[in-house]
Amino acid sequence: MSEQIAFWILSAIAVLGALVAVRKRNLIHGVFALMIFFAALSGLFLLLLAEFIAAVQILVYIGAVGILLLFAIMLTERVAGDDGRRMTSRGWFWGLVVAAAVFVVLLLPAIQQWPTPEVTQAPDPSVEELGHKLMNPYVMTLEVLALLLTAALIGAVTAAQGMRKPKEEGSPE
Amino acid sequence: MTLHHYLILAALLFCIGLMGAFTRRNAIVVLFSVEIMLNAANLNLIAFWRYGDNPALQHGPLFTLFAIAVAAAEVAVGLALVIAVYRHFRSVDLEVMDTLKEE
Amino acid sequence: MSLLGGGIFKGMAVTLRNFVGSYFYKDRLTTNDYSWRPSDKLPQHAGEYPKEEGEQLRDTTTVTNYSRNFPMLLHDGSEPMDTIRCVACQICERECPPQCIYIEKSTEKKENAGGKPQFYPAKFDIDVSVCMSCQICVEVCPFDAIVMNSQFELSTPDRFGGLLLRRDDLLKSNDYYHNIHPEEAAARDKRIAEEKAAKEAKKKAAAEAARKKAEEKAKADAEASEGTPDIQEDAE
Amino acid sequence: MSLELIRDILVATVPLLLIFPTLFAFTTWLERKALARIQNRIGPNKVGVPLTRYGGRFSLFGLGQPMADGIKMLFKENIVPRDADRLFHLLAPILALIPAMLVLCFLPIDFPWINNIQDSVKAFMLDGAVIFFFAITGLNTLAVFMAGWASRNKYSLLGGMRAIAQMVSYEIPLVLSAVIVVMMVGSLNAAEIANAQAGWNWFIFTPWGLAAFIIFFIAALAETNRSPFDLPEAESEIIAGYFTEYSGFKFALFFLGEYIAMFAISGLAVTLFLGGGAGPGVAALPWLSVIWFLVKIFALIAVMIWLRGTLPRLRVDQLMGFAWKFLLPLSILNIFIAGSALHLLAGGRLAGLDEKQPILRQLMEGANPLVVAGLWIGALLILYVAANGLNQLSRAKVRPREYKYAE
Amino acid sequence: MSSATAIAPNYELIQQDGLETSLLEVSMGPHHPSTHGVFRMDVKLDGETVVDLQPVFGYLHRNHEKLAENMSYLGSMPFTDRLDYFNSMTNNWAYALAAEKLVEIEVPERADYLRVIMAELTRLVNHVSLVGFFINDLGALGTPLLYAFREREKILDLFEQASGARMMCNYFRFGGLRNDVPEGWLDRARDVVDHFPVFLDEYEQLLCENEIILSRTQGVGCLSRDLAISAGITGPMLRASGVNYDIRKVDKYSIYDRFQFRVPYTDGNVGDCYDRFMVRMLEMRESIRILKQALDGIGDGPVLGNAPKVFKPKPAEVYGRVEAPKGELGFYLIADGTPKPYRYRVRPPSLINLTVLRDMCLGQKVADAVIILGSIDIVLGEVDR
Repeated sequence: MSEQIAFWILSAIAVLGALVAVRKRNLIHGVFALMIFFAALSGLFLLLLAEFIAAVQILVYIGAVGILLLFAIMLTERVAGDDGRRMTSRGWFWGLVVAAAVFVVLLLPAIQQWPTPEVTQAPDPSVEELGHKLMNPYVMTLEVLALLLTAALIGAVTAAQGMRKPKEEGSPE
Repeated sequence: MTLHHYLILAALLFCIGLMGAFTRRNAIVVLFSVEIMLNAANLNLIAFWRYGDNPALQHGPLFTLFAIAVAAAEVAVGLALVIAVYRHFRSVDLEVMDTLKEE
Repeated sequence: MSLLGGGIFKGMAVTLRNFVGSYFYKDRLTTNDYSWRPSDKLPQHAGEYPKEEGEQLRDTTTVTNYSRNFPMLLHDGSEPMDTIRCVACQICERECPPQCIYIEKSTEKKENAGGKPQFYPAKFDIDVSVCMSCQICVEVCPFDAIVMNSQFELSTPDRFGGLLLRRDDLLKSNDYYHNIHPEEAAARDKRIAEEKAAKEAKKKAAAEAARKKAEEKAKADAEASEGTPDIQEDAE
Repeated sequence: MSLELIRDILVATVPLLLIFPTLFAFTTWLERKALARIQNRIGPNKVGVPLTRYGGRFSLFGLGQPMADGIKMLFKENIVPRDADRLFHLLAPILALIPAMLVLCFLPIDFPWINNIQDSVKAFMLDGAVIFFFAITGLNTLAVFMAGWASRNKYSLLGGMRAIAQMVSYEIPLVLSAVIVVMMVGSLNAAEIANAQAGWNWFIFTPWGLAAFIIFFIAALAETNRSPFDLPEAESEIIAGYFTEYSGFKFALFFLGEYIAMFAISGLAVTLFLGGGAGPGVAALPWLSVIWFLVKIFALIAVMIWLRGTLPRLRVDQLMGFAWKFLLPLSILNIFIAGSALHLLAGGRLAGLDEKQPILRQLMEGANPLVVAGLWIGALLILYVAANGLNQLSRAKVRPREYKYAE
Repeated sequence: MSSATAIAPNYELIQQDGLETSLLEVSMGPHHPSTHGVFRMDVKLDGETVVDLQPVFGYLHRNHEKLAENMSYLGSMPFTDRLDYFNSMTNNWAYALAAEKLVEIEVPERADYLRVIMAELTRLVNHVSLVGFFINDLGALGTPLLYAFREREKILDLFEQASGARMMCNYFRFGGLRNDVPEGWLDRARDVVDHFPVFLDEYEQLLCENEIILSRTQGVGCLSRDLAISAGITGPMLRASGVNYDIRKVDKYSIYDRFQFRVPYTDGNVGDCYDRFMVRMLEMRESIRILKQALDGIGDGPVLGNAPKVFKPKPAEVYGRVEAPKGELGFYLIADGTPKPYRYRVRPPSLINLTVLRDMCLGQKVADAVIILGSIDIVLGEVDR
C-alpha cells in the first residue's frame, strides 16, 4: 500500500518536473525542475530496490550534471537565465505530433498484456553483488567506460577552451 | 505495482523528453530533453530487472550504471559543444545555427 | 626545510595558549564583565568605572586629571549666578572651532564673587551635539571660568533641545570641579592665587608709584588692566 | 499504512530532529564562547533568568544566548530584494537544510530506542550508506547556488559560484579518502564500518587511515565552508557571499543547515576513522556508544572552531589548486599505498580470507611488530615526502627577500 | 558587454572568435566590510580577476583645509586629530611643527621628549592595529585584530591619562604640550613598553610563519621601486619597496638625532604585501627602542613654553612634516599677517599612497584587491579630509 502511494507521488513529481523542465522559459528554473525530476527518478529506483543506482543517480545527475548545466547556463545566457526570445521552434506542431505518436507506439505493447501478474521474487539489493559483477564479468566494460570518461573530459576541455592564449612562462597569475 | 506501471511512466517521460527536443529552440533545453529521455530508458531497465526473471544477475543495475556513465560523458561533451557554438554564434538558439543549410 | 604546515601549528599553539590563558590570567582579557551590574547602577561619569570584584583592576578607564567631555561654567560660591566667573567676554565663542558656543552679554553689570561689578552672560548655550570636546575654550579663557566636565551620560530622546545645554545647566561649583579633577583644579586654583597675588603686588606697587603722581588716575589704570584679559596682549 | 508503522517512523526520525537542532544551539554557544576565549574576550555570558530586580541572574555562562538569538531571528523582518526570484529565495534555505538533516539518518548512532522498531523503518541503514551520504551532501551545492542566484546580488552570485566550485572540487578528495576505509572493510554500510572498528581497531590507527583522516578532515572543512575555506561567505571580500541578502529566519535556516552539515560530516568522519561509537565502557553499557559518538563529533567540531579562530582564508585559485594539486594526488597515492600494503601483507593468503570480515584486520593479526612499524614509517614517509614535493610544486615562485636596516 | 579598455601589462584578455567574457562590475564600498572606511572601489571582474579598478573617495570630505583657513591657527589643532584618527598625536605634531616654524617658537626639552614618546606610541598603535586589520582582511576571524586591540588599548589608556581623550588627543600645542603628563605616567608607559615585545613575539609566532598568510601575501600587490618613487609613496610602503627614506632620519626633526634606531627596509626585489607587513612588524621593534631611550632620557621641566595662544604671524610660507606612521605627513601654511592662515594645505600620506592602488591590483584576484588595500594602510579621514 505504502509502496503504491510512493509510486504515484513520485511519478507525479517526475512527470511534472519533466514537463516544467521542458516548457519553462526561465532556464535556471528549468534546471531546478530537471533536478526535481532526477530526484523523483532516484526515489523510483529506490522503490525498485536498486539503491546503489539511486545513489549514483543523485550523485551523477543532481551533483554533477545539474551543476554542469547551471554552469553552462551561467556561461552562455546572462545571469538571469531568462531566454526572452521566442521559445518554440518553427516546426513545433509536427514535433508534438511525432512525440504523441511515439507515445502511442510505445504504449501499445504495454497495453496488450494489460493485467500483468504481480511479481513474486524480490531481487537481492546488495551492493556487494554488484561490485563483484563489475569486477568479474564486466571489468572490460568498466575499463572502456573509464577510457570514455577520460576522453570525454579531455574533449570537453578542448572544446570549451581556447578563450585565452597559453600564458607565457613565469608570468604571474 | 506491476511492471506496466513503470513502463507507462517511462514511456510518458520519454515522450515529454522527445517533445522538448522537438519543440524547443534553445540548445540547452534540448540537452535537458535528451537527459530526460535517457533517464526514462534507465527507469525501464531497472523496472525490467526488478520484475524480470533473473534479478540475481544484476544486469539491470549494471546496464543502468553504464548508461549513466555514458550519459555523464555525453552531457560534458554536449555542454562543451554548446559553449563552443555559443562562442561562435553568440546564441544558443538552434535555428540560428544553419550555416550548413542550403539557401 | 621547515615542517609542512609548521607555521599553522605554531599559530594554533598560540591561540590555544590564549584560550587557556584567558581563564587563568585576567590581564589577558580586554573586556570587563559588568553584566552583573543592574542598569540603574551603570556608570554616569568616566570615573565611576570598575573597582569591584570581578572587574579588572588594571583598567585605567578611570577619571584622570585631564579627562574631558563637555565644558561647564564655574562659580565659586553657593549661589551660582552671584559668583559666576564668566564675564561674557566672548573669547571662547570666537575661538571655538566648531562654533558651538552662543553667548549673550548682559546689558548691566553685576557684582561677581570678588565683589567687582562685571558683565555676566545673559545667555550661555553650548550645543553638545556639535561640541567636539577639544578644550580650546578652556585654554583661551582668561578668567578660568570655563573648564571641562567629565560627565558623559547625556543621551536624551530630545535631539535638539536636550542636547543644547543652557547656562544654568552648565554652571557647576568649584567644589564639584575639585571633586572630578582634583589635580587639575588644585593646579588651577594655585595659579589663580599666584596671579592674584602678583596682581595685587603689582597693583600695590602701581598704586604706590601712582600716589606720587596722581591718585585718581592710577586707580583708574589699575582697574582697566584688571578688566582687560591677558590674551589681548598676546593677540597683538 | 498501519499505525505501528507511523509510530515507528516517528520514533526513528523525531529524536533526530530534536537532538541535532538542540546540539546546534549548543554548538553556536560553544563556538561563540570558544572563539571569544581564543580572542581573550569573555563571550556571551549575560542571557539567563533574572532572579531579582537588582542583579542576580541565573545565567549559567550565557547558555540562554542561542535561545535569545533564535527568538531574535524569528522576529526579524524578512527582507527580499525587489528583483529577487522570490520562490527560489524562499526555497534555498529550506533546501540547504534538508540534505543536511537527511544524511544524519545514515550515521550509525545506536540510539537505544530504535532497536525495537520494524526493519523497514531501518531502511536508512542502507547497504550503500556511505555513497548515499556523499550523494546527498552534494545537494547542498544546489541550495547554495539557488541562494546566490535568486538574490540578484553580485556578491551573492560570486559566493554561489565559489561555493559550487569549491564543493565540487573537495568532494573528490573527500570520497577518495573514504575509499580507503571502504577498501579495508569491504563494505559501504556505515554500521558495518563502525562495527569493524570495535574496540580500539580504529582506522585512524593505521598509517593510511591516519593520512586519509587528515585529508578527509581538510576536505570536510571545505565542504562545510569552514575557515580557512570559508570563501563562499568570505566576509572581507564578498560581504557574506550567498546569504548576503538573507535576513531573519531564512538566515537562521542557512545557519542551521550549515551546522547540521558540520555534524553530519563530522559524524561520517567519526564513523569512518574514529571507530563510530566505540570507546571504553561500551561493552558493558551499550547506550554509552551514543555518548561516545557525540563526544567524538564534538571533538572534531572543537578542532574546527579552533582552526576558525586561528587561520585566515585561502584565495580562490589557491583553494582550487590545493584540492586538485595537493589533496587529490595525495589521496590517490594513499589508496595505492593502502592497496600495496594489503598485497604485501597478504601474499598468497588473500584467497583464503573470510569475506565477511574486515580484510586488513585479518591480515594484520599476528603480523610481526617490525613489519607493522616498517609499514607505519614507510607509508607515512612516502606520504610526507609526496606532500612536501607537491607543496614545493604548487607554491608560487617568490623571489627571496631580505630586510635591511639603515642606521 | 563592456570591454576591458585598460588592462595591466601582465594580464591579457585575448579575444578569439569574437568572444569576450562578460565582465562583472562590482561596486565595493562605501559600505563593505573591508573597505577601511567609506571608500569605494569600482571593480571590474573577469571571473574573480580584477581587470579594472577605480578608487572613488570623497564620502568623508569635511572641508578640512577651508575650515582651517577660516579659523585661528590654534583652532584647527583639534581638527587635525580627525585627519588620521588613528594617529592624532603625529597629526598634531606635524601641524605644531609647521606653526612653530612660522612663528619661531622654541619647544622645551621635556616637551620634545614627550612628543617623541607620544609619536612612537602612536606608531605602535597604528602598526599593530594595521596588522590586525590586514590579517582580518585576509579572513582571520578577528583573532589577531583583537590581540592587537588589547595592546592598543593599553597605549590608548596612556593617551587618555595624559590628554583626556583616547583617540582625539588634541594634546600638542604650539611650543610644547597642553599639559604635563600626570604623576606616575612615565612608569606606566615604561611598563607598557617593556611588555610590548612579549606581545610582539607572540604575534610574530602567530602570523609570520603561517603558510596561508605567506601564500596569500607573497607576490601579491607588488610595487616596484621606481613606481613607488615616482608616485611619491612614503612611509613603510616606500621602505617595503626598497627605498631607505625616513623623515626621522632625513630631517632629524625635534630630537630624533639623540636616539639610536634603525630603519628597516627591503632590498626592493618584490615590494609585495608581505614586505609591507614585515616592514611594519620590524618597525615596531625599532619604535620600542626609541621609546626606551626616550623614557630613560626624559628630564624635568616645563612642557609649554611662553608661546601665545593666538597670534598673528608675519607673512611667510612654511612646510612642516613628520614621519607619521603612514608616511610623510606635511602641513603647508601661508600666513598673510592675519590670525588666520591664508592657505592651509595637508599632504596626507594615505591619499598619496592610495594612488598606486590600481596599478597594484590589476590582474590580481578580487580577494587580493582587498588585502592590497589593507596593506596600503589608509584612513579615510585623511584621504578625504
